[in-house]
Amino acid sequence: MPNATLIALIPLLPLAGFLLLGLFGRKYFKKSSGIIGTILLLASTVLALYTAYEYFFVYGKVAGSYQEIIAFNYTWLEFSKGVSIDMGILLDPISVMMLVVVTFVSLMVHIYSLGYMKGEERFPTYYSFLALFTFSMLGLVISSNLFQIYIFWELVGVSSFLLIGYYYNKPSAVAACKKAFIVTRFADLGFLIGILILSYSSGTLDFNTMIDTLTSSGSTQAKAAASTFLGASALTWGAALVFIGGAGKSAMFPLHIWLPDAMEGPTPVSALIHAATMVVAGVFLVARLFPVFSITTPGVLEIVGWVGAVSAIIAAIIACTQTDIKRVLAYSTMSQIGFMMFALGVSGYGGEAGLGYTASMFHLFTHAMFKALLFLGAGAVIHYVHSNDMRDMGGLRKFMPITHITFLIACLAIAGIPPFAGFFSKEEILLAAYHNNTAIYYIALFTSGLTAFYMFRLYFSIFWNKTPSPPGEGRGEAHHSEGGFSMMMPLIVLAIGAIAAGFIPFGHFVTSDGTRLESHFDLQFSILPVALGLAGIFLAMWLYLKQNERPGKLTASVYGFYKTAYNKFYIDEIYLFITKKILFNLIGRPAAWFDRNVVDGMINFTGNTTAKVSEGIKKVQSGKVQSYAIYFLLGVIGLAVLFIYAWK
Amino acid sequence: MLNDFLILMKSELVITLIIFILLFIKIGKGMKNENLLPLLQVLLLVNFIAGFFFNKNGHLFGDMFYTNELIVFEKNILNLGVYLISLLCADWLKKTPHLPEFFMLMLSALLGMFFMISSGNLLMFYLALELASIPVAAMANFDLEKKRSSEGAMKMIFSSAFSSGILLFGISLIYGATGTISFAELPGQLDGSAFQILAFAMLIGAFAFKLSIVPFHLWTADVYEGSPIATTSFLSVISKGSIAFVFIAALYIPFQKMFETWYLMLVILAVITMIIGNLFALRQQNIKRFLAFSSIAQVGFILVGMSGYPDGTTAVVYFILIYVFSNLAAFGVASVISEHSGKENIDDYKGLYKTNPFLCWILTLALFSLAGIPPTAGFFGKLFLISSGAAKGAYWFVTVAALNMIISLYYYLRVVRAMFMDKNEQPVEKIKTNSTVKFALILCAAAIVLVGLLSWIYDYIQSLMN
Amino acid sequence: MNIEPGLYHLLFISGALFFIGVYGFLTRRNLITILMSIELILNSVNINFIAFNKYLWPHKMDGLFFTIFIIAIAAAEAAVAIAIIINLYRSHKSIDVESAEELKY
Amino acid sequence: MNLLLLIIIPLLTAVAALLSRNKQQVRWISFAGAVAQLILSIILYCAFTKERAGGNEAEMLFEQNYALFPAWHINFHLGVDGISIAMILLTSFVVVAGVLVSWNIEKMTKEFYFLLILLSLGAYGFFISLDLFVLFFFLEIAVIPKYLLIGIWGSGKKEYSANKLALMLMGGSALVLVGILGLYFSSGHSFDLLSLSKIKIAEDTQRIVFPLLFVGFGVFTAIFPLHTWVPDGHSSAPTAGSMFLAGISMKLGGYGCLRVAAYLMPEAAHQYSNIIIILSSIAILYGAFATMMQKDLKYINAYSSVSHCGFVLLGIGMLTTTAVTGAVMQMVSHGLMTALFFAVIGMIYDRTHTRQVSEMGGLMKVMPFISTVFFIVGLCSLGLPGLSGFVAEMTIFMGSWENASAFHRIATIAACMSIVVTAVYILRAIGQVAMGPIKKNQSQLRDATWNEKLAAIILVAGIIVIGIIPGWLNDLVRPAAEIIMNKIAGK
Repeated sequence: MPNATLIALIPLLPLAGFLLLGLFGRKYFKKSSGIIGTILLLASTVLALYTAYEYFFVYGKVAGSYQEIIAFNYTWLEFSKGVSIDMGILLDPISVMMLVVVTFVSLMVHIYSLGYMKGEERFPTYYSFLALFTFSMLGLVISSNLFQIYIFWELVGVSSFLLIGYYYNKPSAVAACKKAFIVTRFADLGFLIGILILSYSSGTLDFNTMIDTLTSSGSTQAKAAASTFLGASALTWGAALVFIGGAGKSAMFPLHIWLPDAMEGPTPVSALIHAATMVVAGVFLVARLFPVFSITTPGVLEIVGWVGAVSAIIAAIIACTQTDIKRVLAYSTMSQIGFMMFALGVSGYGGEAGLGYTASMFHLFTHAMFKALLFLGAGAVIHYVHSNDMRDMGGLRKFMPITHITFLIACLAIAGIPPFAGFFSKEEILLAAYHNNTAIYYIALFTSGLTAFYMFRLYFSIFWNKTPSPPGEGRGEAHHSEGGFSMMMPLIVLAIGAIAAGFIPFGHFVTSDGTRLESHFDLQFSILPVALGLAGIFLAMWLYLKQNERPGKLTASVYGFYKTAYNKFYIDEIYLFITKKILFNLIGRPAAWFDRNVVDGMINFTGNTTAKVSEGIKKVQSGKVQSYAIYFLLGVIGLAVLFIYAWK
Repeated sequence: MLNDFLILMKSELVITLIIFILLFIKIGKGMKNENLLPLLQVLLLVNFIAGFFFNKNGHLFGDMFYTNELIVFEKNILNLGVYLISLLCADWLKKTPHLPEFFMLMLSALLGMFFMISSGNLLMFYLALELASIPVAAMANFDLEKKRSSEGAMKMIFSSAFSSGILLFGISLIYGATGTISFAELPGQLDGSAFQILAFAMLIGAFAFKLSIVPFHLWTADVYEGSPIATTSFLSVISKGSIAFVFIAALYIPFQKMFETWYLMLVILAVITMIIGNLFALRQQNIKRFLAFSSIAQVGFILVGMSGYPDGTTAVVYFILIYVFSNLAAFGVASVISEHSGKENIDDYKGLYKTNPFLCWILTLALFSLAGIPPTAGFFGKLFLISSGAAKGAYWFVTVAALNMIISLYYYLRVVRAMFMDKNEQPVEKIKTNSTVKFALILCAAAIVLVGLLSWIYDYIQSLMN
Repeated sequence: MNIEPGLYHLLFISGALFFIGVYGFLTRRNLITILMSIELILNSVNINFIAFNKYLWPHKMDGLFFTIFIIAIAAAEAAVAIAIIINLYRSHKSIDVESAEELKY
Repeated sequence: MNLLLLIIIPLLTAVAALLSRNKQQVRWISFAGAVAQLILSIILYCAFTKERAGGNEAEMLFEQNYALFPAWHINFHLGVDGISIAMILLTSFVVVAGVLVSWNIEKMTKEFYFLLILLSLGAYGFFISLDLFVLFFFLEIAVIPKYLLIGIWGSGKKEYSANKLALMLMGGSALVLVGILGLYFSSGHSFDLLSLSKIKIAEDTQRIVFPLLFVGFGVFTAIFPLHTWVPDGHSSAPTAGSMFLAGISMKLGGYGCLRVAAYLMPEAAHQYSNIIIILSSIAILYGAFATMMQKDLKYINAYSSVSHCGFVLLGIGMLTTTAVTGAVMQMVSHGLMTALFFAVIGMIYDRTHTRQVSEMGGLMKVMPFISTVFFIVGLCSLGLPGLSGFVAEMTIFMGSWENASAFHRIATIAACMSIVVTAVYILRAIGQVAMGPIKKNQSQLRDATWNEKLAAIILVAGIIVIGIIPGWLNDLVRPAAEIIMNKIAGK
């Protein structure tokens, strides 16, 4: 049986790191904070790997299928009988896998940052934020309770906010972190309402109970959940709204706009949060509630699938046009997550039908490796060139060989070239799509071609293209090395991951229903995608290997489309319009005006009228003793008349 | 008989005694104010204390004069008030050339009020009323060189003469209708016929005039503003209190038969009085005039309490007790300031806190008590008045009363604001208040705080009822 | 033939007297005249009392006594009033009621 | 545990403050008094939980009953249940912080602290009194000190704001007075809360009295549209003034609405609940949107208080145990949070001498402590898990959702929307004030002094404790809320 304390330590160690560095870092650990954070995280990584081993090979498997084990549960806040927010640890294949991924990538980033962030003024703060993020992310993946996941969901959001805004006096960074937080927050609104619906219709917040009650047809809750509202069952509404939350976090179209800007943060942060871990939280959430999603009618999975596919292709197209290397990577991330999403979308629950589920998780795993690698590599390049723009780069292969090789590996992996990791996961995804939804399959196919193209466009224009300009131009005098051991080691480790990860028989471990799933390749199926990938690569080579005017011609030929894509299909502008024009000018401003002038006006009006009246009646006090007598007489007569005639 | 006479009319006799002492001093070689005033203060204190002993219930002259615990208590309140005035207005009194006369007049007015409270008969009541009002008119004229003073006095005497004319006509009609003028026999004769209501309306008019109920109130502000501040405080506290005592007694005992009539009358008059009083008080500049209108509004609240037949009396007496302290404290501060700086406008009070924090706190306390803000006694007094009014379940009536408390709060706060918040280049300079005044002010302040919190006082008054 | 005057005759006279008095009070400008009209009001009251006493309640002498007292009080009132008027004349140099309208509003 | 201490200690403190000789003495005396009160209320909490654990199921504990005005059946009746304890704890926290924050008030220090303590005295008395008359007495005691605090030590158009606040609150309490009298005479002459709760008041009386009481108390807790004293009052008040105003006295209203209006008149509560819900939902959204447009930090927080107090009324209007529990939690949470917010604003203002958001920037660099606290309180305000705001709001949402009707659903969703708007305005403020490029004239400012740090830490501690382990507060409030709800549900 699992040892709860050990597992609990996995998130708690980073938390300890956060508190330690956050409270005392600036004073006591100005220099050493990096090491402290790294060591703590190393510990929890080891624990995570241990746990994974234990789960997958010792106690996890009962009767041929992996169990969902509640290792620990504590009632945090009880609302009513059965409905309570619990803090718990839920062990099942995906949570364990995520534990490994998060701790591992986070560790890599910690190590990498030792070099990358050296000499930063707020070094301790940086590490405390990293630790906070790691803690929240780990808490998220082991959540046993829908509300618990929401709690950590928000914490992840805020730590991402803090890290994006790390360079807090850069206006662009501030804008970016605000944007990221608000957009995801908007998505979380959906999530929250979804939670309310699901909890109400299932009468619980606990995952296992909820899934059981809702999926077991005939249970009263299931019936209640079936009660329709606006043509869809309450359950469908709940699932859909929850998915909105997931889409927001995972930067699915049309909630993706925050992701590219989020690149304002330090590059290692982008590698950790906006490539490997946080952005896949949405995928994780859908996977976590997969049984619920799979029984909703009309199928929310349809929506999931299409949102994923559309995001994948749009992101890929935009990526082809960007020149900021981090933005290119950002869009590729979005596109890859699109793959995972629609993989879930096309999947079914249980058995062979669950291939998509497995594939999605598999891709999540591999993607974490090579995308982290890509970002860290890009980080190294930026660190070297002091620029994000690929037009300032070129011919760097001579100067930074390790980066070059590892980057190439990553590109091959993401392009889906065998035998690199990306190939296997992407194959499975395509296979799943092929069996269930042909339209999505073709989109996916085309997208994977594009992926290969834009990745290699990136690769060539960084490492080949121009003949290297002599030292002193475009690159800092400071370093002619490509960064120390602390920066290179993670690259190498991740590169190994990017090669090896593919050979893990993932289906044996992670499936929708925990039973073993044999993954089988038929070559003639995988010919097509690989061929497309290669085509993409060669196209990129033809355009960008040497400096030439072909790209210019090409863009000119499809200028209109290029422009649109270059401007990210003007989605940002649309958002801007909605927020600025509608929210602020059409609602906020009138509300404020109304409050000051109408509501408050009424209050003041009463006051002023009183004053006016008192001014108006002052003439009564005329100072003439005789007129006083008249009023006296009138008073007497008035009373007499009133009571003799009126009230008789 | 003589024995009874001496015991039952004790308080009146003591006052008379003091008056005669003054008279002898006057026709004798006379005394300097500096010496006379302390003597007087002592005498009044003695009188006040004496009020608590040797009291007996009973009646004299065939029901014309009667007394009981409650009446004694009321008389004590009035004694206390006069004593406080003699302390608070010391500065002015010292300066006035005709101190003995002033006190003779004031005390004879007080005597009149005593008789009025004890009167068991319309004739007695009328005589007492005149005795209580004519001297006050003379008192109003005591700033002989001031034009305003004589104008105020003129307005006072003429309108009061007019009102007593109306009163007498009413009384004559009642006599015609019932054949009796004794309170004891009246209830048997009253039947609420139109003729009687006409007479009754005239009576109410006279009461309302003395109590300055709208629309019979118009003389009030002018007289208050015109007359010296001692007279003003006497008018606004003592004579109002006494007339209120008589009014409620008259309504509850002889005229209880006409309850339906006078309940409605009270409700109407109360509402008008509160509203008009407040509206006028809003825009006053002169502090005396301001307090005049505020006291009119207070009378409105007293009427609310009176309307709560048959339990209103306690609340009214209790309120007047508190009202004596609060209003006298306010007038006391006003008199100190106007004596030392000649300033009587609220705007002159700006920045007063810088120079005279003590006076400011006293005045603030007094005003809060008038406004009915806890923990001052005024809060309780006003609350019980309103509660008694609410006993008949007329929510709108009570709501109007409660809302009027807000308007009144507004103008009371105006003064507070002037003292504490507003800037001023030349505020009233530091004032050296003499000890007697200080003592009296502290006495009032203490009373304002304690009378409310010491709830047994209310129970004591309640116990006097029966 | 001689007509015995009845209660209503007297009441009519007193009523007339009363309203003449009130009218005088409200319209005259000279303070002395106003004072006189007050006396009229009081006298009308006196007539009332006497009449009621004689015709309605002949064996209750309250009315009679009341009248006597009223006459006395009226004298006192007049005395004070005139004193005040004199004072007013000193300060305002006039006994015109409209000369004393300084205190208002 | 003698509840009278809760009144006596502030009283003694106030008197001592008046008698003290110099400013330093005043400060320390008031600080000592406030701390004593804080300790006392914590002891009270422990004693209370011990009693409950000991199986004492009485509705009110530590009851004390002295006859005050027998003629009017007025008793000085004290007693506490979970809700009052929560409120008392809140008050004592805010008072300590308030005393600390106003440490460097030089103008009329003695009077300032005297009024501050007097105000707190009113609040304590209000929360422990079980007799409507006494309750009303304390309610009004808590009003006038505010007037003076704002009028004398305030800033901006202070006289206007002070007047407005005093008059509107007095108007509210006037309605309360009439309502209380209505209860008194319709219930056969009783002011006693407990005995009134046993009597069933005639429905048509309820129909008149409930609105009077609810609106009357509602004015205190900024019920729409009678909330306009809030922005002006807060913006003109001195720091501690706004802290007390928003942290304590706005809670008097919510407490009254629940304890007096809803508790004593269940039928009317049912009849009017929809109106309450509509008004509060309006307040929540409309307040939030109005906040978006504010440029002055204090106005921002004032309007957000309108929005947050909307949650309190919403919770009460929803009439489910969970929602009411949430409402009380929200009162506590918002009390701490908004007090902290005003404290921070005050600190910033003391240094930058402006409250205009646009005139600040990058303060994180020069005053990291203050900015960090500003971050924390901002995040609490937008309902970040781990901070008190989240707990309260989620409880309210869960409770509201228990009502299955479409109307309640829509109201709840509307309320939920505010979490986005809140995020917008909070982040705008934080982004502008704490982050961004620093303004030239602000590059030389010093960070918080010890007293400010202490004040902030105390409140932050409160926020975090509730945020991380809300269980204790829930267990404290829920039983009391259950009793009230059972009464309302007619069980």
